[in-house]
Amino acid sequence: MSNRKQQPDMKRREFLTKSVIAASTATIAPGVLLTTADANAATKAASSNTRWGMLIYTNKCADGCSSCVSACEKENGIDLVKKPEGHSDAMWDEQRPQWIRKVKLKDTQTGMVSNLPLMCQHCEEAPCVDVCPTGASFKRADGIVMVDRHICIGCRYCMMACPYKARSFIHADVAEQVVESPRGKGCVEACNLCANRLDAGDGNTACAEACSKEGHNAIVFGDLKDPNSAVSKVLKQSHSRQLREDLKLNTAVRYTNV
Amino acid sequence: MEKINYRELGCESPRFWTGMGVMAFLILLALVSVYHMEHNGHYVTGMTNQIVWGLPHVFAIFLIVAASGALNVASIGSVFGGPMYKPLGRFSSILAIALLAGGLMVLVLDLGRPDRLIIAMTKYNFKSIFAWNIYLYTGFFVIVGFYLWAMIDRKGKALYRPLGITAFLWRLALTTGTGSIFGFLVAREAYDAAIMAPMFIIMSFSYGLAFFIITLMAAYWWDDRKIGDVRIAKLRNLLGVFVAAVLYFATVYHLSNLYITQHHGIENFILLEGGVYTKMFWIGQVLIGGVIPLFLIYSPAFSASRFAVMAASVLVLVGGFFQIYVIVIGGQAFPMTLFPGKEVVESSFFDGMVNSYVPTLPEAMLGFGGVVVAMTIVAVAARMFPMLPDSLEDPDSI
Amino acid sequence: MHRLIDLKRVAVMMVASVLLSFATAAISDSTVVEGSKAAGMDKGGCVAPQMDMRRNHMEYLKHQRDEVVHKGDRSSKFALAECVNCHASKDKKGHPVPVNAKDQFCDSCHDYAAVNITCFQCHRKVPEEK
Amino acid sequence: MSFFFALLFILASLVFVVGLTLKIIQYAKTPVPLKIVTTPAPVTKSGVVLRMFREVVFFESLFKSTKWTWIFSWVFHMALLLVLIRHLRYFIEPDAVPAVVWTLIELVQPFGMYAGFGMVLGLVGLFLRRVLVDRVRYISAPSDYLMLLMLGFIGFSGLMMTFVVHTDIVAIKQFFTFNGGQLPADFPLIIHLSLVALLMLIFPFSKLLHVPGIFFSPTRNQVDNPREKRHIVPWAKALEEEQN
Repeated sequence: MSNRKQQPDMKRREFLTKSVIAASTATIAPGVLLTTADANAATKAASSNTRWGMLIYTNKCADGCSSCVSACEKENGIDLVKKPEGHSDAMWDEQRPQWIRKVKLKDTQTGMVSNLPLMCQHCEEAPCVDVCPTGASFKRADGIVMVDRHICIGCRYCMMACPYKARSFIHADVAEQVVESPRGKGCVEACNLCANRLDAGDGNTACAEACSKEGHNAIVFGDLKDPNSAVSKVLKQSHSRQLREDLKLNTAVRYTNV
Repeated sequence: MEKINYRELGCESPRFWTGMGVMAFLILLALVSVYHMEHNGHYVTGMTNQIVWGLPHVFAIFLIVAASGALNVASIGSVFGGPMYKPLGRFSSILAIALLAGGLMVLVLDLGRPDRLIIAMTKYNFKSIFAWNIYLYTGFFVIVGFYLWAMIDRKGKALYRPLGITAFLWRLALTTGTGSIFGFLVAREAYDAAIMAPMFIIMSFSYGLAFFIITLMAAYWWDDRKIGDVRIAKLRNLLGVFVAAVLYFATVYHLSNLYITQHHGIENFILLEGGVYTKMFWIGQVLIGGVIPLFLIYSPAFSASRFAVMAASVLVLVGGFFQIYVIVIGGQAFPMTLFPGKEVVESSFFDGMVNSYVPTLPEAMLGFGGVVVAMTIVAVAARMFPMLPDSLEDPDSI
Repeated sequence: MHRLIDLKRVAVMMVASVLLSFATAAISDSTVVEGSKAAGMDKGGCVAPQMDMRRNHMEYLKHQRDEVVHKGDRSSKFALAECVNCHASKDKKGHPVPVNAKDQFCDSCHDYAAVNITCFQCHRKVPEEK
Repeated sequence: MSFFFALLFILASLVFVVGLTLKIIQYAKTPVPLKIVTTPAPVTKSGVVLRMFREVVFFESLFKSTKWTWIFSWVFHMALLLVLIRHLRYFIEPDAVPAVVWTLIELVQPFGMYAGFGMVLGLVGLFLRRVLVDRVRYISAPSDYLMLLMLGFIGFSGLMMTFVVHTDIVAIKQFFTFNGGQLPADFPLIIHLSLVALLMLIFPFSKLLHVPGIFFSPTRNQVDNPREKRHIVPWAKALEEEQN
């Protein structure tokens, strides 16, 4: 006999009382009970007193280095996404998800070459959030723009709207995932500034961490609203700018020397 | 004016059932494609992270735009008091409903998670023009449904005009909404233009009327009924005006883009160096969809030819399809300018590159399935309900 | 008339089987999977009473998911990953078995009650090795 | 409680099956001495099958008479059908049927869930019709209201369990498949099951007999060929031969 045909060994009386309790608790809105659940947990909810952001020193970003990209892929399980069998490499290259990418630029006038990592810019006025029909694309209180993939219907309107091409659609089944970064066919996703790490109180993203480990220190991450954070201090001193400033999106990711 | 008798299309004709069989088969193919796409994921399509909207969207937008335009004939009959158009109102309404249903089917079945459609009905973000469109589309079905009822049922006579006006206004709102889907995409140079919305309205007039002429003539051929020359001439002239207007709007759109230095890149791409998109624009949209139909419509050589009207209508649709293809796909193929004054030397995400898009068979079959669904609805409705007048011979006194 | 006799027979069988099942009810065990962490725990080991979990686990998970995704509040004890950690069993070679595999913890009831679970299209189905 | 419900459902099923069978036998034996088909009617047997199909699936004649009643009752019946199919999961073991069947039952679940709303909506419409339309109120008997109310509460309590106060459906399935389940003591479930049992008990004596009855209605199940083929019932034929 398989498991499902077996019976709970609860005694009749216990059963009745518990079911009455269960029914009443279930009716009195599960929320009341749940929020008091685990008081000693280390984590807090995202707050609007914080705005996560980063400054990228384009001149420090090394040519040929891609440790931020591989760190991101490892952290968020993107390296677990495999090409479907028999699919062409060229096509898959255009279809596989990428949260962060290295871009190498050359000034058409002066010929100056620069490198920079490009990812979701976490706009204050995010076009992807505006256009999403279901509200799956949203901005957290702490400024992180992300996708609630439980209610994403896969319409890709946000990808049409994003000025930075920062979003990826999952084009095929994903066999394996990491716990902190669930992922499945048919939804859109993008960089979430390692929200899981921030919620756990880590305070840094995988890409920034990898960059400093490499010794480049091109990415400074932190709370833009905290005047004493490292990122706020360097932003106050260096001349930085937003990509596509003309759109007035007030991005949380800033660059120097672009 | 003599009394008009409406009658269902003759149904015993083997032509009808053969036609239905063929259409059912095509719909089946579309459903198989959907299953294929959903089961494997969108990697089996030509759509990528660069070209995120593909052929299904071209078909869907084409049908949705045409849907609101198909209602035009009914509107002329009831809102603007055109007696020659009034008998065509019922057919015009059912065609509008059918085209919208076909287009929405394609749109919905292309979603990454069509199983979550219920979420699209229960969770709304009212800042999104898409969310508004959901209301505009469902509202269109309801209003045109009532409008149709008011035309058929004697009890609805009092409501006929108010409903006609409501439907007309709603129709305008709907096309504006569809056009705005693109108008709001500030990031992409091809779309960021206020003229998008009115251009979509005039496009809808043209495609909708072309669909109307084709289905009307096909239905009357099917059932051996007669259409008078004057009516054909009226529809032909109307189509001519719309086709010319679409050309005019396309010219204004490109001229105004050329005025803005920032947009020179995209204009250069579409008009001169975009390869397949440039060809589609000049040959597909302008020549096939504009110049040739205008010639067929206005040349005295074809003034008595019904075939020329039919051919012009078909060409308008083909050209319109290309036009939407150029807008939707061409607009995405052109790279977004992220770093003005700089050239992208290297990127793993195809920044600064013209993106290629090769549609695959399943997407094409899904898109075409939408057209077939629309035609099937029209055929079934015209057979089951009194949609078309017995005869459309010209009235004695005009 | 033999149709009525048939009916009578069916009725007798029905009554008999109901009575029989009452007798067997008392000797059965709970639904945890052998070889999982949960199997080694006592009754109060779960995050909520079994009675409650059987009825409301989906509501708890849904509530928790919204708290986490939209508010970044990860303090709730009803986390899917914890269900997986506790309820995934191991096969003979010691490899963890996905909780949604045939006859495993999630599948056994969901398949039995014809309820599709979509959680594991996106979420990890075996405990993460540290 | 489980024991009480077990007995109740055995009794109710017996009454339902036996009662319905007897009724169908009675309907089948009821003499139809004349051709009383409502015209226009099909003149071939396959035409009659098609007509009955349209009648049963689309409620054609109701559609032709009153649109409002048609809308509500059609919505109600179709939703009820989906809901009933959804309930198959409580009575069928997944291993007992081919995998395809089980997959289909799985697929229908979400549709059945939302169909519950359609069902209740249709019933509310039909109830309002009885209350608000003077002519209909005049001819309504208490039993007409009773049926609507009972079905309405069955639907409502079902929706409550689906969306608000969940119950232990695995235990319920074990109960109904004789695997020794104890019925959970949840209030909506008790209401739901009691009313269903009551409905099954009175089904063979109520207006709900229109379910089998529609197939026996001579105005619709006859072929319109009185000239081509003389309609004569056996006893009338015997009588006739006697006279000759």
